[in-house]
Amino acid sequence: MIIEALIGVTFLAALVVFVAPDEYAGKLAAALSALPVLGSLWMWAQYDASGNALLGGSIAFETDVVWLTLGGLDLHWFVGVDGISLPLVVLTTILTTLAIVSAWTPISNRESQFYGLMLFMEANLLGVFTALDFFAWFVFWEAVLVPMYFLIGVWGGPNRRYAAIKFFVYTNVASLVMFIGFIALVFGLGDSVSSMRLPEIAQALRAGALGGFAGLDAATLKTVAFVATFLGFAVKVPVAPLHTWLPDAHVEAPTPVSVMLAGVLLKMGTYALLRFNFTMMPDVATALVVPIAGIAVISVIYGAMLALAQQDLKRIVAYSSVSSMGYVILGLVAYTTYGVGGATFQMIAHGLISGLMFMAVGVIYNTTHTRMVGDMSGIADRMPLTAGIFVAGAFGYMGLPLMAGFAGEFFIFKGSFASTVHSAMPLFTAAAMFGIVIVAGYLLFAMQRTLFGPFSFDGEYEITNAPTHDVAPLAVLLLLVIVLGVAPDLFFGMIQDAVNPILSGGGL
Amino acid sequence: MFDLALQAEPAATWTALAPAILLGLTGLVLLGIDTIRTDEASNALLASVSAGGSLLAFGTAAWFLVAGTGQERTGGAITLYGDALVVDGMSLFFTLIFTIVTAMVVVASYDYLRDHEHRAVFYSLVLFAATGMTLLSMANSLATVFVSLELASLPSYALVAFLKNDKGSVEAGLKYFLIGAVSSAVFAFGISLVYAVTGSLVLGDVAAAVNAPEMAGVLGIGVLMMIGGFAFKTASVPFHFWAPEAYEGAPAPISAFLSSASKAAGFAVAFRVFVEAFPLGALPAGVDWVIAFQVLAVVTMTLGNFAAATQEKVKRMLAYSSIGHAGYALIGLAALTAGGPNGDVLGASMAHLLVYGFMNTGAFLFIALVEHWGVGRTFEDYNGLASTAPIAAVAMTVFMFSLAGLPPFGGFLSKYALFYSAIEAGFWWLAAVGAINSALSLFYYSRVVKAMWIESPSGDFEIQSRPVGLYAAVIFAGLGTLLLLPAFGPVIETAQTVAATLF
Amino acid sequence: MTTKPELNLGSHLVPGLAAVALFVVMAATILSASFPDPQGFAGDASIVASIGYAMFNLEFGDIAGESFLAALIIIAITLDVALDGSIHLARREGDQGGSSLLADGGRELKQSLFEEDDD
Amino acid sequence: MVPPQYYLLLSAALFCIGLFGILTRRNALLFLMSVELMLNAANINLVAFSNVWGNVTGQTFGLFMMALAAAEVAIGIGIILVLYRNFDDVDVTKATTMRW
Amino acid sequence: MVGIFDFAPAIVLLPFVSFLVALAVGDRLPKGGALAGIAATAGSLLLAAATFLTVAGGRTYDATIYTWAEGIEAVDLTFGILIDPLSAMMLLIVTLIAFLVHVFSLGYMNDEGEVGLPRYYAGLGLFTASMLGFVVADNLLMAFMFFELVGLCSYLLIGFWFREPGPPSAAKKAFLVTRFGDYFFLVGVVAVFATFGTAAFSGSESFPVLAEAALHGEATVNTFGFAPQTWFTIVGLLVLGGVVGKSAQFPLHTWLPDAMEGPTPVSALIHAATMVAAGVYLVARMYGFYALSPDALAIIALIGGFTALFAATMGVVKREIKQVLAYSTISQYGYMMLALGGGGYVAATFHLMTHAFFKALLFLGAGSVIIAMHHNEDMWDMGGLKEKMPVTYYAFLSGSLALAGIFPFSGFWSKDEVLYETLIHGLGGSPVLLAAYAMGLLAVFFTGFYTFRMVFLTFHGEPRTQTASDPHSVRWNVKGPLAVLGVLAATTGLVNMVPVEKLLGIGGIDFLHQWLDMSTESLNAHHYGELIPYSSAYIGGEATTVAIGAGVSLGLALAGAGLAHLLYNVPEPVEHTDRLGGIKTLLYNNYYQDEYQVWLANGVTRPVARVANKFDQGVVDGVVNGVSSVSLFSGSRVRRIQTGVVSNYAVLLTLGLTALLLAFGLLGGWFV
Repeated sequence: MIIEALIGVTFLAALVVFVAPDEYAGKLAAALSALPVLGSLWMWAQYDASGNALLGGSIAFETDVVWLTLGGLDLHWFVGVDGISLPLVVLTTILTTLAIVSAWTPISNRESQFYGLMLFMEANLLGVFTALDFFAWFVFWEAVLVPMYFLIGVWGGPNRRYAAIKFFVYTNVASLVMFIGFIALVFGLGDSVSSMRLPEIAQALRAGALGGFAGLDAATLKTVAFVATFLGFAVKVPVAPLHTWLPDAHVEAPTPVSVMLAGVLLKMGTYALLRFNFTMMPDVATALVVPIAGIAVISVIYGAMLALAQQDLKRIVAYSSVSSMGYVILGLVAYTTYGVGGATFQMIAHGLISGLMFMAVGVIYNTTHTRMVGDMSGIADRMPLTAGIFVAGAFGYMGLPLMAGFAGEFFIFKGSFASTVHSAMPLFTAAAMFGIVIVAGYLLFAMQRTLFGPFSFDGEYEITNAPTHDVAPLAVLLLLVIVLGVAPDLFFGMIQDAVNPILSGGGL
Repeated sequence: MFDLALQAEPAATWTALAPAILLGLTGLVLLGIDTIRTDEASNALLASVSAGGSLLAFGTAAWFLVAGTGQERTGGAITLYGDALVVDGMSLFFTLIFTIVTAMVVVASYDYLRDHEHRAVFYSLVLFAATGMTLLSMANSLATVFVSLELASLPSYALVAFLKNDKGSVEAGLKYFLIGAVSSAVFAFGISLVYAVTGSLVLGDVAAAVNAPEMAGVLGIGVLMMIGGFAFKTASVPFHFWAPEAYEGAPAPISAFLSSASKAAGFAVAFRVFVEAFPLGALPAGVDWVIAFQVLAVVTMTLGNFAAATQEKVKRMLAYSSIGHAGYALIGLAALTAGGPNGDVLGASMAHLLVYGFMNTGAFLFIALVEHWGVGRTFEDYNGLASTAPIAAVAMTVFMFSLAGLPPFGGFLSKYALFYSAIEAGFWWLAAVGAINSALSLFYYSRVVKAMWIESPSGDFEIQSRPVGLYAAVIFAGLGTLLLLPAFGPVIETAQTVAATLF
Repeated sequence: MTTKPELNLGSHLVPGLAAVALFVVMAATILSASFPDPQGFAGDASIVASIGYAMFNLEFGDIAGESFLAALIIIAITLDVALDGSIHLARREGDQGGSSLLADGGRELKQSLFEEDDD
Repeated sequence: MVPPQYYLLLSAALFCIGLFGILTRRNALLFLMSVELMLNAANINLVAFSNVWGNVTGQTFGLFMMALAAAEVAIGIGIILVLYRNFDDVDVTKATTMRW
Repeated sequence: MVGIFDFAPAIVLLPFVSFLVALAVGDRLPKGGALAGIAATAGSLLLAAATFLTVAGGRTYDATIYTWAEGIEAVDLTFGILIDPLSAMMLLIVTLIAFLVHVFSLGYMNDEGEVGLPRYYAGLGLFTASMLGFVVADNLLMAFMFFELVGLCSYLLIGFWFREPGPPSAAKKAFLVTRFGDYFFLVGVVAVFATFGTAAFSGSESFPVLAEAALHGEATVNTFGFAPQTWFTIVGLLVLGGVVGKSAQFPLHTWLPDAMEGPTPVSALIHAATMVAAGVYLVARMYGFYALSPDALAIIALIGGFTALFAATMGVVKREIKQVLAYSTISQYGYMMLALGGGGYVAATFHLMTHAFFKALLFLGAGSVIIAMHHNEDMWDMGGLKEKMPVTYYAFLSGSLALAGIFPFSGFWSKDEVLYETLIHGLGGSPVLLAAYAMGLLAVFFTGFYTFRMVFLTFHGEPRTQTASDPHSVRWNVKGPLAVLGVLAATTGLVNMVPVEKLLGIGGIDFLHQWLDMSTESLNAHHYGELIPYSSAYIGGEATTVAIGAGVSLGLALAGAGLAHLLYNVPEPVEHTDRLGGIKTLLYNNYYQDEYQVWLANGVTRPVARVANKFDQGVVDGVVNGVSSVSLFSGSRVRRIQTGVVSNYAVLLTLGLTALLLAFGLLGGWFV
């Protein structure tokens, strides 16, 4: 019941904050959001399950009741966590709290609505990561978009309307494609499944119970469904060339929202890819390894090249997310412990680091009211602490060892280089790895021009040290990034444990 | 001798008509009140009588549905008056839709009509129209179908044109009436052709005589013309032309009423007529009406959604979206197959209409609220409404997202059930077209949300009042839309069970 | 001052071609169908009486017919409602509903009918 | 006896004449009259096939149809009246404030 | 058993603690955290010395101390400590120099009133810790991780004066260029894991041992479809990418001269003992692997020889004292690479050690000069400092003699051995080595020239500016380290007097050979000697070859020094660079190496990025926006059907119905 409690408390908190007076909303939201943090940490401490939730492993904190019956396929309220989802739950709760604190400065109108929506989004995110019934999962999956739409649309920058609606429609269309693909798959399974529970579907699919549907034979159906779901999730990840909603959304979104968007929402895409495509249809994934790995490499390099061309700090970080997510795809398709496990770990790592970077950009923006690289220089002179954390975060992004990003990336590289799914995997890996050079290039250039050099700033704002509550979330994130970088086993153990059952289907 | 025939029915049976009778009586009572009170009758009294009557009818229908009246477990459908009427699960289910929509509409009208005369006429016409719809869902003979159709339609024409001094309302009434008249003529001609081929009007007898290959062509014309009549009622292509104008011009509660209840009534009768009178297995070649519905469904949902995407006025956008939703609901007929999971398909369509009844009524009632405030009609006029009326704006947001089929609202599940059942029946492409249209619809629905929440108000306007009735109705509809997500289980199960008995 | 409707041919008739097309399709269908021979009614049967019995769902008619009792009740209400609605619409706000219209012998209506039709 | 086809052809012709009127006439009252024609086309069928099938169902229904036509006209006239009051015209094509 | 090895982690952790202390409370400590750093490095030095002595007692140590990532059904990724003679020696060098640099910084930074001292000492502490971590690493992954941390620290310290435009740019360049090399290194690490399933340096399951076994067909490893020999060469070259970057070998040397923007003590640390040394140390660490691949060795030798010569030529025209030293660093590391490629494992290690001392000395000496010159680094503004700062002068001279390779200073011994090993192996049938040898030999001349040009311009002659005639005085904290290093630079060559041994037949004075032979079986010099694919040949006997080699190189060094003496050891030296003509421009511009790399970054990559951005905005996003525009457009068309004229509706309705009837009639056969 802890999961229900977690989600329920968060929903309640959202309601309470929504009707609270604007003056107290921020503090109240932060305090209330500490509850899910504690809950998720307790879950982490108490976690005792093993194996993959979808493939017959034991499921922690499980609840499974029938919700409604529809045409032979029951819909269940079925939640639980395994080693893949629990880290993401922890990430979600922590990042939300930090994002809420980081919103105190920039958000100055309609606060109660803002914080209410943040909490509402958190609740749905928790649902996404814990739901084990396709339907319940999909409800949460879609419900995340709604608060995000408002958060960008109401509190965003000048072009927020365009960005919000683009995000909203784009990701919804993607969800639809995915939904159709997956439902077709479920129909193809026919009587071999009796509900929409993901474990049941996954096991049936892996057992080869798929039949034909809609005039397609089983093999074609599986491929079509794989492609449809892949495309659907790829938009959320996002994978080039389906990424164009992301920079717009990030640039317009206020900092805390960018943090959530990059930190958690993108992970929904990769999480779903792992849960659905790579867990359920390893044979198709391995058959399509060349296009998938190719897309991953393109995302990495192309995203990094785009980041290199940007002048807006937020756009830089946004495009670099495309790049980082490319690694995840590469790791997933590798079908090795380190590849898939590393991809999962990278989700956490990137969540923390991109959150850190967006927050750091946000703190600078709060003071300077500009994010353009050319508009300022030598900021480190006036905001040494922020600049220091920015530098640390940037190096984290570049994959500095003993920070979480390196762990994730190295695991992925190690796993995908050694992958046996295709003889060209080492080449793909080596190509993708070149991203670590480009990422260093654009981040170092950006830092050199904004943070360092002689101080100059044209705006009328006075550049001083940021308030403590702006810097504190940064520091916490940095600490987490380092802790996870030094001791990845805090999560990596349970991740591997959950990932290993998936691998048996790879390399077929 | 007279009484003999009447008493041939068991005393208890005619009570199955109670919902319809209650509605009709309420209408008469309203007229009575109007007659007794020569001065303008109290708005509150009229509204509460109307709401009471429709809620009573709702309660009765719900009780019947739960108690199993007219359903298999209590001995099957109850037929009355020589098979002219039938009370079964489906009619009761649809009665639920009509009555609850009616209740919301009359409650909302309490505020809407505050400054108007002749309220009693308004309320009574609504109630009579609801009576006609209820009877429509029970009609088991083409004669009853036609008469009930007129009973539902004629008050609607008058209601649309109710604001006699408003050009929009009159124009809407005119167009509605003219297209309606043509459509009913077409429908009547269709009935006459069916009679020409089969020699009977009772649905069951028609079905028995329908397999006459040498007259297949004539029957085909008849069937297609009847489809035309239903298409008019449900605002489907190509008989949809009245809908945008009628919904736009009519008083907003009436738009809600028409686009929710009246549309559902059209579906109710179409379901029964086509399933009962023209069973798929027994038709001669060349009269495959399912294909016609498939074409209409695809064209209707596509046209409705595309046209809605570029509207400037919210109400007109909703009107087109209502056409789009007619297209979705048509899947209920378009995905039928001989021997397929027809109960599921039809039931899903019914469940969608129920959910639609809440969310669409709510949306139009929100517009009524906005019209009551005199804010304006275009998207721009809605700018910043959320800051002045957050509660209502939340409700409207729920309606919009639910109409678009987004979780976590009822509209998502009902659409899902609909598409799911279509796929189940093998019509995955219908579901795909529907799903694509759904995705497109998100764009224009979110424009409303965007205007309310994201845009800043263009000018200062004060909201003078918080009309109780409108608020109550809007919030009720919002809660209904929301609660139909977790409570969708019983709804869909009931719908599919009662639909299955038709086959 | 009698005015006769005059035959007015012109481009405004073009839409009527749709009706012609419909007729062509219907005629083609009808002509290619075959019908049973008419059974007719027995010579001594009272059609009017049968109709009357059918309206009240009584089984006494010579000629078979379906029950129209329900339709009869419904149509009663329908006519009632139509009256209700039309009176509401026809009533002029502020004076004794529609009496002036009735009092002028329909002149106003006629005027509007035929003068406007010429253009 | 007259073959049933002829009745059908007659009624179809009547129906289409009514429709023709609707399509070409812009006067609301003529519109109404045309609708009456179409309804009566249906009546021809009903009566004729009442004879063909040897039951009174068609004829009875024909009576109902007439009643309904009257009810429809009642409402129709009412609407045309308010149309005239608002647009000073009974031309159905004049009322085009709402479109697209 | 608690032995000294149990304290080995403390060698790494002590400086790390000083980093934390300086970072956290440095601004509240006296001297801005310097004392913490000095204490920590002193502690590390003592521990390193103790460790060294223990190793001298014949013990080695290899233990996993931390499992970074525990693989489930996969390999564990661990941190371990490998203490063998090589790492023990390196520990001693690094801790010693770090300690001296810390002390020196008191004079260079504190006494000069710099701000941001906590940041400085934190950086130094982390730098030291990272390098020590790298040195003790027992596997390639751990080595890589600390290698990267070293890169980070260099970034932080080179960019220490971030308020000026130069240092941040130089720091960025240093990190970026070395990152480019590290990319290959990382691919190499991953490839090693994929090939061998382990990245351990030592033990029977280490990857060099496995590779050797695989070559002999005694073990099977995943070679990705290549012949083992080819694959090992590829992997070796990939790792070499990191080495080339960090050790500033051609073509990734360009960052190093720019890195002179950092504080001079940092330069000393980077060049002598940490970052640049890391590359060479890495090759030495996994020499057992490289030794298996003749092609890799040949490439290493060529790179080394070429870099030695190439950098030395650039050094001859520089005006700033630190620039000269920078190019000399590149050149000297080229020698080490040459030695490694030429099969001279001990020689490379030897040169690494001597170079550490004399280069640290030279940098600290230069730092002392710079203090004296009020941070003016241009040698043409100096002159005549010999009298004003004798301690600095003599120490600097000691270092210069070592650098130039003048007998009997340390550099002579090590450089001689490098060249000797290359020569005999080249004579043994490897023309590539001979070519590399020739380049290395030629570089000796240039080394002698630029070293003494620097000495003469700085210290000799007359003061050429006001500052030079009245230099700032330096204190004990500057002189102390100089003195220590001066002695070491002069004497450390004595630990490995191979020529003496060979010529005079005195056995047992090749202490370094013996030292490095003490390592475990797969890591000792003897084993490497067997592995290398070279055979030796001599010019008329071993002693003769030694004598000829030493004589030639000493002669060249003296010739270079003598030329410098002629040209610059005059009271009023003038610039002779104009005599070089066009070559001068070429040399001043460092053979346009920077230009082409900057062009690659700014002239190629950025435009490509901009094009990608245009493509993204225009095409990729254009498609997205296009879809929505087309939808909206068709929507606006569709709604035009609704004309508002009810007659038109009737027409459309009729047409629709007719069309439906017609279609059904045709399909259903109604008309037949």
